[in-house]
Amino acid sequence: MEAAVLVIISPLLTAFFLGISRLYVKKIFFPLVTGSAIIYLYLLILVITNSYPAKVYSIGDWGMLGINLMVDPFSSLFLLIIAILFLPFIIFSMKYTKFIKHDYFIFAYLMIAGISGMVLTADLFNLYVFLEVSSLSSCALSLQKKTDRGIEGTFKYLIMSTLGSFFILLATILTYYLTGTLNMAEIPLAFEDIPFKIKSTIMAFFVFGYALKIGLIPLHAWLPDAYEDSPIPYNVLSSGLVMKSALYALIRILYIMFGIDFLDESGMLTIVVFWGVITFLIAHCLAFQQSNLNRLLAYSSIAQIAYIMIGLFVGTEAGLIAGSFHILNHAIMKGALFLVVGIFNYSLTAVEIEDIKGLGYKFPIISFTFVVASLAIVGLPPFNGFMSKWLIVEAALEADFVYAAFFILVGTFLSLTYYLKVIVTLYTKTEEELLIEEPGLSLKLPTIFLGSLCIVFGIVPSLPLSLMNKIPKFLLDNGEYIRILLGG
Amino acid sequence: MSRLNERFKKLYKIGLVITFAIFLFFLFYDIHNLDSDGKRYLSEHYISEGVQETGATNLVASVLYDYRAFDTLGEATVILTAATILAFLVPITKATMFGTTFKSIVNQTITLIIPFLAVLGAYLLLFGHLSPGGGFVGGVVLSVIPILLTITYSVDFSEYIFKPAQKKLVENIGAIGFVLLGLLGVFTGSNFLASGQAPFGTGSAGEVFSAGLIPYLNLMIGLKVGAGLAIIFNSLIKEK
Amino acid sequence: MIDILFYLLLLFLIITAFFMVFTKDLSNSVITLPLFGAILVIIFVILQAPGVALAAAIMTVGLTTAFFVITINKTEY
Amino acid sequence: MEIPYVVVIILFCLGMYTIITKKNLIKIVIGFTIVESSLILLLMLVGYKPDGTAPILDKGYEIVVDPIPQALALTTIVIGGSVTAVMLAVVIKIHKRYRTLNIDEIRKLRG
Amino acid sequence: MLTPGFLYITGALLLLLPINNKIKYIISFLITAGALIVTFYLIPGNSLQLDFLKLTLIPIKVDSISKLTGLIFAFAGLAAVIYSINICSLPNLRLIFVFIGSALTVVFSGDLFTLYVFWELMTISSSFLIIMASDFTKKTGYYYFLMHVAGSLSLLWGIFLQYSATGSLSLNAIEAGTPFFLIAIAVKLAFVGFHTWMPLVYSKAPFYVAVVLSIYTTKVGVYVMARLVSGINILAYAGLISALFGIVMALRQNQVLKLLSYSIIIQVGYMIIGISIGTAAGISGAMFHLVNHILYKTVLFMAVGVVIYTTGKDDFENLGIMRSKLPVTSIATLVAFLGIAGVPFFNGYMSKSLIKDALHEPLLKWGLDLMSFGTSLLFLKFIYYAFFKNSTMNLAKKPTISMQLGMGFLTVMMILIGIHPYLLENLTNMHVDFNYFEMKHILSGMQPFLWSILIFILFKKYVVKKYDRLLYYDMYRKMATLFVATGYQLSNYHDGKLNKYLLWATTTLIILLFLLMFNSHLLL
Repeated sequence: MEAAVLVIISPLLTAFFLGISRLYVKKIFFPLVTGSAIIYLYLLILVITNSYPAKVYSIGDWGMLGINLMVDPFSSLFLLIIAILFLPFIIFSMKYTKFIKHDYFIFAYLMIAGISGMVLTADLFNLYVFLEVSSLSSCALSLQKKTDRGIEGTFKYLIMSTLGSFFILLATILTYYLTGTLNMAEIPLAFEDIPFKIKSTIMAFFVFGYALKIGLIPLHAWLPDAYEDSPIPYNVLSSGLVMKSALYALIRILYIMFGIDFLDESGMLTIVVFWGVITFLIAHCLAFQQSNLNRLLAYSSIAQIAYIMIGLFVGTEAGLIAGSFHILNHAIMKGALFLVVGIFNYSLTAVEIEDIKGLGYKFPIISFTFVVASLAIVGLPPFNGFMSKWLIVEAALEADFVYAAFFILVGTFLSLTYYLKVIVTLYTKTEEELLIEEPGLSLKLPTIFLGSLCIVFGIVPSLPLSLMNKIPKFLLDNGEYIRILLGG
Repeated sequence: MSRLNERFKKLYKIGLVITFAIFLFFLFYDIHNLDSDGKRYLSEHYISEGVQETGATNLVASVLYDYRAFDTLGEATVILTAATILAFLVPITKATMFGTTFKSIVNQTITLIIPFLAVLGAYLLLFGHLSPGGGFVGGVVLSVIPILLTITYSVDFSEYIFKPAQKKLVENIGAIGFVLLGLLGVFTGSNFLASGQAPFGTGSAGEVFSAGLIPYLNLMIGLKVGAGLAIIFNSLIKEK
Repeated sequence: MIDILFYLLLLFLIITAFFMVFTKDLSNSVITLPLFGAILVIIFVILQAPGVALAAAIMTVGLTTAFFVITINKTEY
Repeated sequence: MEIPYVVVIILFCLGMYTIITKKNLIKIVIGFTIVESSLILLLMLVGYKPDGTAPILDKGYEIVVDPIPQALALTTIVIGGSVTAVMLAVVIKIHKRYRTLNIDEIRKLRG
Repeated sequence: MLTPGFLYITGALLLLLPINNKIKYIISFLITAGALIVTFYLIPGNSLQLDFLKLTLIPIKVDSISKLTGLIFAFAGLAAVIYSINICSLPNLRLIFVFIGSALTVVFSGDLFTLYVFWELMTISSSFLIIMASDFTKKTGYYYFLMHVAGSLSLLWGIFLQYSATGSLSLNAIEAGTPFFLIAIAVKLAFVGFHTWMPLVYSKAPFYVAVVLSIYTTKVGVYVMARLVSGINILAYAGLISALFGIVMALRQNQVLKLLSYSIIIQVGYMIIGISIGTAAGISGAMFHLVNHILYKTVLFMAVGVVIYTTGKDDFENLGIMRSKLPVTSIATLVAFLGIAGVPFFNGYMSKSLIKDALHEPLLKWGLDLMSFGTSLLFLKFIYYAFFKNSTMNLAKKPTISMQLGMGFLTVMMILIGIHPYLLENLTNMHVDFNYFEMKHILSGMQPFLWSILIFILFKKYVVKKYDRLLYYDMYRKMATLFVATGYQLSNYHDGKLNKYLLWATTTLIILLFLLMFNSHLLL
């Protein structure tokens, strides 16, 4: 299982080598980036295919004394998202980035390393460290354009995310204080005889810290600002992976460390489901007001994350599967949408909705991709978003969160209002002569790839669901996870 | 009216913070009453077995570079990220910071101090596994050398002595070296970043060439941190 | 003896922190930062953490303060 | 209840207060430094044992303070320093673009 | 098993290939004719099962009702595609194919999941048909899409309630969530109060789009109503109210297409009444009326389409061109008029008298007569403009042969059904014990028509009149304004002040701590 650690190491090494190549050997830049992306893809597939039964890799061979990496279906879901998004991201960015390329790719690789570290590690403090790696490099990526708005947005992002990190760190320290260990398998064992109030307060810190990074309303305000003037390919990874990785960490901590029983007992499930409903209703209202495409998509991301939260926190097996499926689907759909917006931005520097008027007739295939992805994200059949929303609603009804299920449908309607607004603008003819720089194949291909995945996963949802059906086994019953981690 | 509003806002904020403080107070009070000292089996293991297992007498170093070396890698990456961001933000044009020039006594003293700093840094780096200090501290001390040069002379001089590209190179080499040293464990049939468990031999505790990979890891981290902090500082100075 | 010193240091720590936050002049609060850090370092030494004390001494007291000074220098004219 | 923990609470809340009330960007960054220091102090206190010695075992000692929090503290210090540096760099950039450090005037992004 | 719906969707995929005009014709004809043949040879009782995730789906299940509906859908599809093939562009043709295909699949679907998916696909394809059709229809398409998605989400919620109550997705009887099913169906069949999309869309959209939409959209609603919520007696009165409302509104319109669309509301009222009776006779009457209505309403739409195509406008004045310049169209219009007015020996008569015979309540019977009277009065206005008023219009364009061909098909079918009303029964084995040519029925069928002629002659100046004030009230727009205003207020709070955002965050933290510390399940 060396591949697990290589998944974290190889992007790090690539980033370091890129740092050298930037100063001394500029020629190897292109083969280095693409080559390592392909190798990385291979490694990811290797790890994903071997993810069941779950495996443990002990760094430094220390067993329970040191840090362990663990590959289980839930983490391999995130590796799958990286595998799907990363190569399109690289190919797209190669053409898209008109600014300094080296730094951009260094940060991209660092961010991927941080996220894969977060996803794989089974150690609480290590999680914090990789969280810092990913969020700092994510800030760096959103800073790339160096415009006024970009810098302002990054500053807000930096402040908010650091505040969140401090709360996570506080909770981590307190956990160590209480249990004397940082291993995620030993903490739940030691947690058993800790009084309820202490546990719930620590949980509140964790939830607050990660919710700041996830962007639940009213902790969301930095998110659209950070998206507005950042490079658009980065937004793909940001909404697809950075937000989700914080969500991953939250799920890991709550389900493994505290356990589903405690979540139910403390009312956390009820709180998060209610929070999620509020979040997506407000986010839809706000998204309708936006005239900037990036902001619109950012608010839409907040809303979708809320759906995911509802799915994951209804606390049943079906809910976990549904939420995980929506994580994957949202990454794909939002990726396709952002890439389309990226192409428009690249070709005619369009950022406002008004700017894309009439492009539906100039870029038929790309616009069709946009339509498909936006209908998918709204949740209309026969696209993938519909499948996962169906599963979420079903799970919510099963777990007696009837109001949540009902409002998800209301939210679907609200989200249609603003996506349709964009689509109608896209297909409105205009007399203006547009200055067009023709997007090359390297821009179109990743977009179409993600767009077609929307349809494929909608018609054949059993394809990804075969991986996700094993997730509840490791989350709902933390005993399984603990046994494997301790036994390995 | 707006003044009243401001006053109310301020009171509200203070109220929030005080409520939070009360929460924290109760939390700590509860935790304190819990008496959880009996549970530290991990640290007890480190204390009782750590020296034999890793060969380093400085337990902090053995935790940082052996038991939890992966944390160190991650956190070295954070510095590298910060340094890269700073280097990325600096404009190409050069700017100096302080308008005042120092008297010659300052300059003379600096030249005298620098060798001492170098020796101190090297000591902290190389003896990190035996005494307080280690890669971070040594690296930070080393980074003070270019920083002092910058402060007393100028950015130009400092960058003439230590070229930015070289610093970047050293930083990246440090990071790559750390990873490669980690991979050494994989090549020798053990796991990633193995030093105590790897068949290198831990040596006898207390000697300079002991503790497996720890001194080398220390060295790498030291180079990395030193170069990284120097880059950060110089970039901030050059920022206009 | 060391206990009294320890508590005194804690008191100073809080005082410097409050001074740092509530003083009107920005330079004052930035210059208080190394003082704050230095007290913290001594506390670390008393708490038997020499390695951390060394690191904190250089990072917090030295470099971070320098960063702040540079920032003020760059922004206040 | 030991007094040092109260100090940690006070510092943490003071930092929070600074972050949410102060209008000056540099003050806000100072708030972050204070919060970070309080967390490091908390780590030290967590690891401390009465009458213990530093975890450097060149002679046999009976009681040794916990080395893990110290390792974590080192990591935290370095991460905190890096983040502070990045923040300050961005502050300088903001000042260059907006010619102000008042947080209420830095709001081109809204809606 | 080959199903007509999937045949159409395959056709849409085939049209994606780069093809020239000739192949386009061949493909369209093959697909549409093939679908008709396939539907004809479907055997009632057949079904197909499919496992999808944890659900067991029945994508096709044939019985006599669905076969009848499928047949008329396929037939009208053939006519409509032939009618519009020369006029509409290739992307629109694809969308039409998807639309017709999904409507056919809804008809043959055997479970709620398939029903919902293709119901939604109908909405999507028709909305894009409207949006893409021309530059004037963007807002209309937006409105249509939102309204129909609201309806289908209500259907989805009903399905969820039904699924969690019974654990099965079968189409049989609805036990839970009936109101939501009713809302969904009401939007689809333009029930009064949910009808606002209809006149808007049919008058703004290009005429060939209106033709295609008028065939399927409301009829699918009727079919699903017959399937899911038949036999709720109280709905019969609702249908009556809806129809009377339709008459009043239709009489006050100045545009032909709006008149036609309000008249759909009236005709749908008949079907609602028939279905709500719940007896076999009532339901089969409603289904036969569905068939007849598709035939004559499509012909009317097509005829108006020809007028619009040749003159470019859709005022009543322009209808006069029919008499002088368009012989085929005028014959078709006359036949359709006699059908819709319920004159004996034409097709509308058979189903109207069937429904009337199945009724037992005097109030409803009386209402039905009133509806027939209103309908014929309405179309007398139409006929008056077309044949009795002098007009000096000239042909701008000649109507294409394919348009007339499509219209002719349906006219022939109408005449056949009118002369031999047992044709439909024989076709699908839905036997109703009813003698159409009994004197009693013929008399009662004639009465409203004759009355309406009398009234029309007496009060001609009130009926044939240009109305300045059109009744129009739309509460959905008011609701939308509320939504937008809320969003505007909310977005005003995001004024870019980081302090404020941090304050929000801290408040959230405190609330979270309170909620968790005091274990507040019960609060939420």
